[in-house]
Amino acid sequence: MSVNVQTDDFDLGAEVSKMASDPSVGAIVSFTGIVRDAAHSGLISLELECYPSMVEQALQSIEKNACDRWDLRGCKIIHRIGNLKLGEQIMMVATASPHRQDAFDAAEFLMDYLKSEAPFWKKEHFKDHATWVDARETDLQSLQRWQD
Amino acid sequence: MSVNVQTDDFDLGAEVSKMASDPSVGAIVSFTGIVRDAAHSGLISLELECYPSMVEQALQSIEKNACDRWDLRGCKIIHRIGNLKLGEQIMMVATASPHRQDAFDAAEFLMDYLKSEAPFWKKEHFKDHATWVDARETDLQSLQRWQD
Amino acid sequence: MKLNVLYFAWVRERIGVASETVETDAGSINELLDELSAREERYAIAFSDRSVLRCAIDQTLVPFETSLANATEVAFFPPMTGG
Amino acid sequence: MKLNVLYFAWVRERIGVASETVETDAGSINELLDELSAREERYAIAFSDRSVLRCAIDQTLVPFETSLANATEVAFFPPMTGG
Repeated sequence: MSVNVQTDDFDLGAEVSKMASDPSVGAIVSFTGIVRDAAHSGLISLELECYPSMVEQALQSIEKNACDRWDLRGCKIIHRIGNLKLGEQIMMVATASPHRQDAFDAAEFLMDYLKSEAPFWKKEHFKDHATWVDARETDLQSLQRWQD
Repeated sequence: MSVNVQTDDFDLGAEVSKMASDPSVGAIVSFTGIVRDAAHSGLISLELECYPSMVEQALQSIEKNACDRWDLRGCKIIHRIGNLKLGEQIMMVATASPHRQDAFDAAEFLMDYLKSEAPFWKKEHFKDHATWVDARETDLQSLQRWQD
Repeated sequence: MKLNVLYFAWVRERIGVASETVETDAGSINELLDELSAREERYAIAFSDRSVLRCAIDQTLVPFETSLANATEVAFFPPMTGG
Repeated sequence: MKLNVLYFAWVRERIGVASETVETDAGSINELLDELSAREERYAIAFSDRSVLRCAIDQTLVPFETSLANATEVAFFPPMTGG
Protein backbone atom coordinates (compact mmCIF):
# COMPACT_ATOMS: atom_id res chain seq x y z
CA MET A 1 0.00 0.00 0.00
CA SER A 2 1.74 3.19 -1.07
CA VAL A 3 1.38 6.43 -2.96
CA ASN A 4 3.93 8.39 -4.97
CA VAL A 5 3.77 11.88 -6.43
CA GLN A 6 6.65 12.40 -8.81
CA THR A 7 7.83 14.15 -11.97
CA ASP A 8 9.40 10.95 -13.35
CA ASP A 9 7.60 8.41 -15.47
CA PHE A 10 6.68 5.02 -13.94
CA ASP A 11 6.82 1.39 -15.03
CA LEU A 12 3.34 -0.18 -14.82
CA GLY A 13 4.61 -3.68 -15.56
CA ALA A 14 7.15 -3.51 -12.73
CA GLU A 15 4.52 -2.26 -10.25
CA VAL A 16 2.14 -5.08 -11.19
CA SER A 17 4.96 -7.68 -10.99
CA LYS A 18 5.78 -6.58 -7.43
CA MET A 19 2.17 -7.13 -6.41
CA ALA A 20 2.13 -10.64 -7.92
CA SER A 21 4.72 -11.85 -5.41
CA ASP A 22 2.09 -12.22 -2.66
CA PRO A 23 0.90 -15.86 -3.03
CA SER A 24 -2.71 -14.93 -2.17
CA VAL A 25 -2.95 -12.47 -5.09
CA GLY A 26 -4.86 -13.87 -8.07
CA ALA A 27 -6.15 -10.68 -9.67
CA ILE A 28 -4.51 -7.33 -10.37
CA VAL A 29 -6.41 -4.46 -11.99
CA SER A 30 -4.66 -1.33 -13.18
CA PHE A 31 -5.77 2.00 -14.54
CA THR A 32 -3.37 4.19 -16.49
CA GLY A 33 -4.23 7.78 -17.40
CA ILE A 34 -2.62 9.08 -20.60
CA VAL A 35 -2.28 12.64 -21.98
CA ARG A 36 -4.80 12.61 -24.82
CA ASP A 37 -6.08 14.96 -27.49
CA ALA A 38 -9.53 13.55 -28.07
CA ALA A 39 -10.85 16.62 -29.93
CA HIS A 40 -7.82 16.85 -32.29
CA SER A 41 -7.36 20.40 -31.02
CA GLY A 42 -3.59 20.49 -31.33
CA LEU A 43 -2.71 19.77 -27.71
CA ILE A 44 1.05 19.98 -27.15
CA SER A 45 1.40 19.26 -23.46
CA LEU A 46 -0.41 18.97 -20.17
CA GLU A 47 0.77 20.83 -17.08
CA LEU A 48 0.00 19.15 -13.78
CA GLU A 49 -0.03 21.22 -10.62
CA CYS A 50 -0.58 19.85 -7.11
CA TYR A 51 -0.92 21.07 -3.53
CA PRO A 52 2.21 19.38 -2.21
CA SER A 53 1.54 19.34 1.53
CA MET A 54 -2.00 18.02 1.01
CA VAL A 55 -1.60 15.54 -1.81
CA GLU A 56 0.06 12.57 -0.14
CA GLN A 57 -2.30 12.55 2.82
CA ALA A 58 -5.30 12.86 0.48
CA LEU A 59 -4.10 9.89 -1.59
CA GLN A 60 -3.31 7.83 1.50
CA SER A 61 -6.77 8.53 2.89
CA ILE A 62 -8.38 7.45 -0.41
CA GLU A 63 -6.23 4.31 -0.43
CA LYS A 64 -7.12 3.51 3.20
CA ASN A 65 -10.84 3.81 2.40
CA ALA A 66 -10.43 1.31 -0.45
CA CYS A 67 -8.50 -1.11 1.77
CA ASP A 68 -11.22 -0.89 4.46
CA ARG A 69 -13.89 -1.71 1.91
CA TRP A 70 -12.38 -4.52 -0.16
CA ASP A 71 -10.05 -7.46 0.36
CA LEU A 72 -6.90 -5.89 -1.08
CA ARG A 73 -3.46 -7.43 -0.69
CA GLY A 74 -1.75 -4.64 -2.57
CA CYS A 75 -2.56 -1.12 -3.66
CA LYS A 76 -0.41 1.44 -5.46
CA ILE A 77 -1.09 4.98 -6.63
CA ILE A 78 1.47 6.92 -8.67
CA HIS A 79 0.62 10.42 -9.93
CA ARG A 80 2.98 12.59 -11.94
CA ILE A 81 3.25 16.39 -11.78
CA GLY A 82 4.95 18.87 -14.12
CA ASN A 83 4.78 19.08 -17.90
CA LEU A 84 3.74 15.98 -19.81
CA LYS A 85 3.62 15.56 -23.57
CA LEU A 86 0.79 14.02 -25.61
CA GLY A 87 0.78 10.25 -25.11
CA GLU A 88 2.73 10.32 -21.84
CA GLN A 89 1.49 8.47 -18.77
CA ILE A 90 -0.12 10.81 -16.19
CA MET A 91 -0.90 8.40 -13.39
CA MET A 92 -1.72 4.84 -12.43
CA VAL A 93 -3.58 2.96 -9.78
CA ALA A 94 -3.22 -0.79 -9.29
CA THR A 95 -5.15 -3.04 -6.94
CA ALA A 96 -4.31 -6.65 -6.05
CA SER A 97 -6.74 -9.12 -4.49
CA PRO A 98 -7.52 -12.82 -4.28
CA HIS A 99 -10.80 -11.98 -6.10
CA ARG A 100 -11.22 -10.19 -9.40
CA GLN A 101 -14.37 -8.26 -8.46
CA ASP A 102 -12.65 -6.72 -5.42
CA ALA A 103 -9.72 -5.64 -7.57
CA PHE A 104 -12.02 -4.10 -10.22
CA ASP A 105 -14.31 -2.32 -7.74
CA ALA A 106 -11.45 -0.94 -5.67
CA ALA A 107 -9.68 0.40 -8.76
CA GLU A 108 -12.84 2.20 -9.92
CA PHE A 109 -13.42 3.58 -6.42
CA LEU A 110 -9.84 4.87 -6.21
CA MET A 111 -10.17 6.58 -9.59
CA ASP A 112 -13.49 8.20 -8.73
CA TYR A 113 -12.14 9.61 -5.46
CA LEU A 114 -8.82 10.58 -6.93
CA LYS A 115 -10.54 12.55 -9.75
CA SER A 116 -12.62 14.61 -7.31
CA GLU A 117 -10.72 14.70 -4.01
CA ALA A 118 -7.00 14.64 -4.72
CA PRO A 119 -5.52 18.15 -5.11
CA PHE A 120 -4.31 18.06 -8.72
CA TRP A 121 -5.12 20.50 -11.49
CA LYS A 122 -4.53 20.12 -15.22
CA LYS A 123 -3.74 22.88 -17.71
CA GLU A 124 -3.76 22.10 -21.42
CA HIS A 125 -1.12 23.85 -23.52
CA PHE A 126 -1.75 24.49 -27.21
CA LYS A 127 0.39 26.31 -29.78
CA ASP A 128 -0.78 29.79 -28.83
CA HIS A 129 -2.92 29.45 -25.73
CA ALA A 130 -3.45 27.38 -22.57
CA THR A 131 -6.59 26.55 -20.61
CA TRP A 132 -7.31 24.96 -17.24
CA VAL A 133 -9.28 21.72 -17.56
CA ASP A 134 -12.78 21.99 -16.05
CA ALA A 135 -13.98 19.42 -13.56
CA ARG A 136 -16.65 17.19 -15.09
CA GLU A 137 -20.12 16.78 -13.66
CA THR A 138 -19.99 13.07 -14.53
CA ASP A 139 -16.97 12.65 -12.24
CA LEU A 140 -19.03 13.87 -9.29
CA GLN A 141 -21.85 11.53 -10.28
CA SER A 142 -19.38 8.63 -10.40
CA LEU A 143 -18.33 9.46 -6.86
CA GLN A 144 -21.88 9.38 -5.55
CA ARG A 145 -22.39 5.71 -6.41
CA TRP A 146 -20.01 4.71 -3.58
CA GLN A 147 -21.87 6.70 -0.94
CA ASP A 148 -24.86 4.49 -0.26
CA MET B 1 -7.56 -5.38 -31.30
CA SER B 2 -5.90 -8.75 -31.04
CA VAL B 3 -5.76 -11.99 -29.09
CA ASN B 4 -2.80 -14.27 -28.35
CA VAL B 5 -2.69 -17.76 -26.87
CA GLN B 6 0.89 -18.63 -25.99
CA THR B 7 3.12 -20.58 -23.60
CA ASP B 8 5.49 -17.61 -23.16
CA ASP B 9 5.08 -14.93 -20.53
CA PHE B 10 3.95 -11.42 -21.58
CA ASP B 11 4.96 -7.84 -20.78
CA LEU B 12 1.94 -5.92 -19.48
CA GLY B 13 3.78 -2.58 -19.46
CA ALA B 14 4.78 -2.96 -23.11
CA GLU B 15 1.21 -3.86 -24.15
CA VAL B 16 -0.20 -0.81 -22.33
CA SER B 17 2.49 1.46 -23.82
CA LYS B 18 1.56 0.38 -27.34
CA MET B 19 -2.05 1.35 -26.68
CA ALA B 20 -1.06 4.80 -25.39
CA SER B 21 0.31 5.79 -28.82
CA ASP B 22 -3.21 6.53 -30.14
CA PRO B 23 -3.72 10.26 -29.35
CA SER B 24 -7.41 9.74 -28.53
CA VAL B 25 -6.62 7.25 -25.74
CA GLY B 26 -6.86 8.77 -22.27
CA ALA B 27 -7.65 5.69 -20.18
CA ILE B 28 -6.24 2.17 -20.20
CA VAL B 29 -7.54 -0.52 -17.84
CA SER B 30 -5.79 -3.85 -17.46
CA PHE B 31 -6.55 -7.07 -15.66
CA THR B 32 -3.79 -9.56 -14.91
CA GLY B 33 -4.54 -13.07 -13.63
CA ILE B 34 -1.85 -14.60 -11.41
CA VAL B 35 -1.31 -18.20 -10.22
CA ARG B 36 -2.32 -17.98 -6.56
CA ASP B 37 -2.54 -20.22 -3.55
CA ALA B 38 -5.23 -18.47 -1.54
CA ALA B 39 -5.88 -21.40 0.79
CA HIS B 40 -2.17 -22.00 1.59
CA SER B 41 -2.69 -25.54 0.35
CA GLY B 42 0.81 -26.04 -1.01
CA LEU B 43 0.07 -25.37 -4.67
CA ILE B 44 3.14 -25.96 -6.82
CA SER B 45 1.90 -25.20 -10.31
CA LEU B 46 -1.12 -24.64 -12.48
CA GLU B 47 -1.63 -26.56 -15.72
CA LEU B 48 -3.60 -24.72 -18.38
CA GLU B 49 -5.25 -26.71 -21.14
CA CYS B 50 -7.13 -25.21 -24.10
CA TYR B 51 -9.14 -26.31 -27.12
CA PRO B 52 -6.75 -24.95 -29.75
CA SER B 53 -8.99 -24.75 -32.80
CA MET B 54 -11.78 -23.08 -30.82
CA VAL B 55 -9.92 -20.69 -28.53
CA GLU B 56 -8.84 -17.90 -30.85
CA GLN B 57 -12.23 -17.54 -32.46
CA ALA B 58 -13.90 -17.57 -29.04
CA LEU B 59 -11.61 -14.79 -27.80
CA GLN B 60 -12.03 -12.77 -30.98
CA SER B 61 -15.79 -13.06 -30.68
CA ILE B 62 -15.67 -11.86 -27.05
CA GLU B 63 -13.42 -8.98 -28.07
CA LYS B 64 -15.70 -8.01 -30.96
CA ASN B 65 -18.70 -7.92 -28.60
CA ALA B 66 -16.82 -5.54 -26.29
CA CYS B 67 -15.81 -3.29 -29.20
CA ASP B 68 -19.44 -3.16 -30.41
CA ARG B 69 -20.61 -2.10 -26.96
CA TRP B 70 -18.03 0.48 -25.84
CA ASP B 71 -15.88 3.17 -27.42
CA LEU B 72 -12.61 1.23 -27.46
CA ARG B 73 -9.53 2.40 -29.37
CA GLY B 74 -7.49 -0.62 -28.34
CA CYS B 75 -8.12 -4.06 -26.91
CA LYS B 76 -5.69 -6.88 -26.19
CA ILE B 77 -6.17 -10.35 -24.75
CA ILE B 78 -3.20 -12.62 -23.98
CA HIS B 79 -3.78 -16.03 -22.37
CA ARG B 80 -1.03 -18.49 -21.55
CA ILE B 81 -1.28 -22.29 -21.71
CA GLY B 82 0.98 -24.98 -20.27
CA ASN B 83 2.50 -25.26 -16.80
CA LEU B 84 2.74 -22.11 -14.72
CA LYS B 85 4.33 -21.78 -11.30
CA LEU B 86 2.88 -19.98 -8.27
CA GLY B 87 3.06 -16.21 -8.83
CA GLU B 88 3.33 -16.43 -12.62
CA GLN B 89 1.08 -14.39 -14.89
CA ILE B 90 -1.74 -16.48 -16.43
CA MET B 91 -3.41 -13.95 -18.68
CA MET B 92 -4.17 -10.29 -19.28
CA VAL B 93 -6.80 -8.14 -20.86
CA ALA B 94 -6.27 -4.44 -21.57
CA THR B 95 -8.78 -1.94 -22.89
CA ALA B 96 -8.05 1.58 -24.14
CA SER B 97 -10.61 4.33 -24.53
CA PRO B 98 -11.01 8.11 -24.47
CA HIS B 99 -13.23 7.56 -21.39
CA ARG B 100 -12.34 5.76 -18.18
CA GLN B 101 -15.77 4.21 -17.59
CA ASP B 102 -15.75 2.58 -21.04
CA ALA B 103 -12.31 1.13 -20.36
CA PHE B 104 -13.37 -0.23 -16.94
CA ASP B 105 -16.69 -1.67 -18.12
CA ALA B 106 -15.19 -3.30 -21.20
CA ALA B 107 -12.39 -4.91 -19.16
CA GLU B 108 -14.91 -6.37 -16.69
CA PHE B 109 -17.09 -7.59 -19.55
CA LEU B 110 -14.13 -9.26 -21.27
CA MET B 111 -13.13 -11.00 -18.04
CA ASP B 112 -16.66 -12.23 -17.31
CA TYR B 113 -17.04 -13.69 -20.80
CA LEU B 114 -13.53 -15.07 -20.91
CA LYS B 115 -14.05 -16.89 -17.58
CA SER B 116 -17.19 -18.65 -18.78
CA GLU B 117 -16.96 -18.88 -22.57
CA ALA B 118 -13.32 -19.26 -23.56
CA PRO B 119 -12.23 -22.92 -23.76
CA PHE B 120 -9.54 -23.04 -21.07
CA TRP B 121 -9.31 -25.44 -18.14
CA LYS B 122 -7.10 -25.22 -15.08
CA LYS B 123 -5.59 -28.10 -13.11
CA GLU B 124 -3.89 -27.39 -9.78
CA HIS B 125 -0.81 -29.48 -9.02
CA PHE B 126 0.19 -30.13 -5.41
CA LYS B 127 3.03 -32.24 -4.01
CA ASP B 128 1.20 -35.56 -4.22
CA HIS B 129 -2.05 -34.90 -6.08
CA ALA B 130 -3.67 -32.72 -8.74
CA THR B 131 -7.25 -31.48 -9.15
CA TRP B 132 -9.20 -29.75 -11.88
CA VAL B 133 -10.47 -26.33 -10.82
CA ASP B 134 -14.28 -26.17 -10.61
CA ALA B 135 -16.17 -23.42 -12.41
CA ARG B 136 -17.65 -20.95 -9.93
CA GLU B 137 -21.35 -20.13 -9.71
CA THR B 138 -20.43 -16.48 -9.10
CA ASP B 139 -18.72 -16.36 -12.49
CA LEU B 140 -21.97 -17.27 -14.20
CA GLN B 141 -23.79 -14.64 -12.14
CA SER B 142 -21.23 -12.05 -13.21
CA LEU B 143 -21.94 -12.91 -16.82
CA GLN B 144 -25.68 -12.39 -16.44
CA ARG B 145 -25.35 -8.73 -15.54
CA TRP B 146 -24.38 -7.92 -19.15
CA GLN B 147 -27.41 -9.65 -20.65
CA ASP B 148 -30.14 -7.09 -19.98
CA MET C 1 -21.90 -40.58 -40.21
CA LYS C 2 -18.30 -40.19 -39.02
CA LEU C 3 -17.61 -37.59 -36.32
CA ASN C 4 -14.30 -36.36 -34.98
CA VAL C 5 -14.94 -36.30 -31.20
CA LEU C 6 -12.62 -34.36 -28.83
CA TYR C 7 -12.39 -34.46 -25.04
CA PHE C 8 -10.78 -31.94 -22.70
CA ALA C 9 -9.75 -31.68 -19.03
CA TRP C 10 -11.27 -34.35 -16.75
CA VAL C 11 -13.56 -35.58 -19.53
CA ARG C 12 -10.43 -36.45 -21.52
CA GLU C 13 -8.86 -38.12 -18.48
CA ARG C 14 -11.94 -40.24 -17.73
CA ILE C 15 -12.40 -41.36 -21.31
CA GLY C 16 -8.69 -41.94 -21.72
CA VAL C 17 -8.17 -40.37 -25.15
CA ALA C 18 -7.97 -36.78 -26.37
CA SER C 19 -9.84 -37.49 -29.61
CA GLU C 20 -11.33 -40.32 -31.62
CA THR C 21 -13.41 -40.96 -34.71
CA VAL C 22 -16.94 -42.11 -33.86
CA GLU C 23 -19.28 -43.81 -36.33
CA THR C 24 -22.82 -42.93 -35.25
CA ASP C 25 -26.40 -42.35 -36.39
CA ALA C 26 -27.22 -40.08 -33.41
CA GLY C 27 -29.42 -37.14 -34.38
CA SER C 28 -28.46 -34.84 -31.52
CA ILE C 29 -25.73 -34.32 -28.94
CA ASN C 30 -27.99 -35.93 -26.32
CA GLU C 31 -28.41 -39.02 -28.48
CA LEU C 32 -24.64 -39.21 -29.05
CA LEU C 33 -24.04 -39.04 -25.28
CA ASP C 34 -26.63 -41.81 -24.73
CA GLU C 35 -25.08 -43.98 -27.43
CA LEU C 36 -21.50 -43.62 -26.14
CA SER C 37 -22.60 -44.15 -22.51
CA ALA C 38 -24.26 -47.43 -23.55
CA ARG C 39 -21.08 -48.59 -25.32
CA GLU C 40 -18.57 -48.55 -22.46
CA GLU C 41 -18.51 -47.70 -18.78
CA ARG C 42 -15.78 -45.01 -19.11
CA TYR C 43 -18.22 -42.98 -21.25
CA ALA C 44 -21.10 -43.64 -18.84
CA ILE C 45 -18.95 -42.33 -15.97
CA ALA C 46 -17.63 -39.30 -17.83
CA PHE C 47 -21.09 -38.31 -19.05
CA SER C 48 -23.07 -39.26 -15.91
CA ASP C 49 -23.77 -35.67 -14.80
CA ARG C 50 -24.60 -33.57 -17.85
CA SER C 51 -24.99 -30.46 -15.68
CA VAL C 52 -21.18 -30.34 -15.40
CA LEU C 53 -20.62 -31.10 -19.07
CA ARG C 54 -20.38 -28.63 -21.93
CA CYS C 55 -20.34 -29.26 -25.67
CA ALA C 56 -19.21 -27.57 -28.87
CA ILE C 57 -20.08 -28.46 -32.46
CA ASP C 58 -17.45 -27.27 -34.92
CA GLN C 59 -15.87 -24.97 -32.31
CA THR C 60 -19.10 -23.30 -31.22
CA LEU C 61 -20.71 -23.83 -27.79
CA VAL C 62 -24.15 -25.44 -28.22
CA PRO C 63 -26.84 -26.95 -25.98
CA PHE C 64 -27.21 -30.75 -25.81
CA GLU C 65 -30.45 -30.63 -27.82
CA THR C 66 -28.57 -29.43 -30.90
CA SER C 67 -28.81 -31.51 -34.06
CA LEU C 68 -25.68 -33.20 -35.37
CA ALA C 69 -26.66 -32.59 -38.99
CA ASN C 70 -23.62 -31.20 -40.87
CA ALA C 71 -21.41 -31.56 -37.80
CA THR C 72 -17.82 -32.67 -38.39
CA GLU C 73 -16.18 -32.02 -35.00
CA VAL C 74 -17.84 -32.46 -31.62
CA ALA C 75 -16.09 -31.62 -28.33
CA PHE C 76 -17.03 -32.47 -24.73
CA PHE C 77 -15.50 -30.73 -21.72
CA PRO C 78 -16.26 -29.38 -18.23
CA PRO C 79 -17.39 -25.77 -17.69
CA MET C 80 -14.52 -23.47 -18.67
CA THR C 81 -12.19 -22.09 -16.04
CA GLY C 82 -9.93 -19.70 -17.91
CA GLY C 83 -8.90 -16.23 -16.86
CA MET D 1 -4.82 36.23 13.61
CA LYS D 2 -2.22 35.47 10.95
CA LEU D 3 -3.10 32.91 8.28
CA ASN D 4 -0.90 31.35 5.63
CA VAL D 5 -3.13 31.48 2.52
CA LEU D 6 -2.34 29.39 -0.59
CA TYR D 7 -3.80 29.59 -4.09
CA PHE D 8 -3.69 26.98 -6.86
CA ALA D 9 -4.42 26.74 -10.60
CA TRP D 10 -6.48 29.62 -12.04
CA VAL D 11 -7.15 31.01 -8.54
CA ARG D 12 -3.37 31.46 -8.17
CA GLU D 13 -3.14 33.06 -11.62
CA ARG D 14 -5.97 35.53 -10.97
CA ILE D 15 -4.66 36.55 -7.57
CA GLY D 16 -1.11 36.72 -8.87
CA VAL D 17 0.68 34.99 -5.99
CA ALA D 18 0.99 31.36 -4.91
CA SER D 19 0.84 32.17 -1.19
CA GLU D 20 0.72 35.08 1.22
CA THR D 21 0.31 35.80 4.91
CA VAL D 22 -3.07 37.38 5.70
CA GLU D 23 -3.87 39.24 8.93
CA THR D 24 -7.61 38.78 9.54
CA ASP D 25 -10.33 38.55 12.17
CA ALA D 26 -12.66 36.52 9.91
CA GLY D 27 -14.53 33.81 11.81
CA SER D 28 -15.20 31.50 8.83
CA ILE D 29 -13.98 30.79 5.33
CA ASN D 30 -16.96 32.71 3.95
CA GLU D 31 -16.03 35.77 6.01
CA LEU D 32 -12.41 35.51 4.86
CA LEU D 33 -13.56 35.40 1.22
CA ASP D 34 -15.79 38.47 1.81
CA GLU D 35 -12.96 40.36 3.50
CA LEU D 36 -10.39 39.64 0.77
CA SER D 37 -12.91 40.42 -2.00
CA ALA D 38 -13.54 43.84 -0.40
CA ARG D 39 -9.82 44.57 -0.26
CA GLU D 40 -8.87 44.35 -3.93
CA GLU D 41 -10.54 43.61 -7.24
CA ARG D 42 -8.26 40.67 -8.10
CA TYR D 43 -9.70 38.80 -5.08
CA ALA D 44 -13.25 39.84 -5.96
CA ILE D 45 -12.77 38.43 -9.47
CA ALA D 46 -11.10 35.21 -8.33
CA PHE D 47 -13.75 34.54 -5.69
CA SER D 48 -16.81 35.82 -7.63
CA ASP D 49 -18.32 32.37 -8.25
CA ARG D 50 -17.96 30.26 -5.12
CA SER D 51 -19.61 27.29 -6.84
CA VAL D 52 -16.35 26.76 -8.77
CA LEU D 53 -14.15 27.33 -5.74
CA ARG D 54 -12.92 24.74 -3.24
CA CYS D 55 -11.20 25.26 0.08
CA ALA D 56 -8.95 23.34 2.49
CA ILE D 57 -8.04 24.21 6.07
CA ASP D 58 -4.74 22.67 7.14
CA GLN D 59 -4.75 20.31 4.12
CA THR D 60 -8.30 19.03 4.62
CA LEU D 61 -11.18 19.84 2.25
CA VAL D 62 -13.88 21.78 4.13
CA PRO D 63 -17.09 23.66 3.29
CA PHE D 64 -17.09 27.50 3.24
CA GLU D 65 -19.08 27.67 6.48
CA THR D 66 -16.17 26.15 8.42
CA SER D 67 -14.76 28.14 11.33
CA LEU D 68 -11.19 29.44 11.08
CA ALA D 69 -10.54 28.84 14.77
CA ASN D 70 -7.17 27.06 15.13
CA ALA D 71 -6.52 27.28 11.38
CA THR D 72 -2.94 27.96 10.31
CA GLU D 73 -3.05 27.24 6.55
CA VAL D 74 -5.98 27.96 4.26
CA ALA D 75 -5.96 27.05 0.55
CA PHE D 76 -8.29 28.11 -2.29
CA PHE D 77 -8.45 26.34 -5.61
CA PRO D 78 -10.81 25.17 -8.39
CA PRO D 79 -12.47 21.72 -8.31
CA MET D 80 -9.75 19.11 -8.66
CA THR D 81 -8.99 17.56 -12.04
CA GLY D 82 -6.42 14.87 -11.29
CA GLY D 83 -6.33 11.33 -12.62
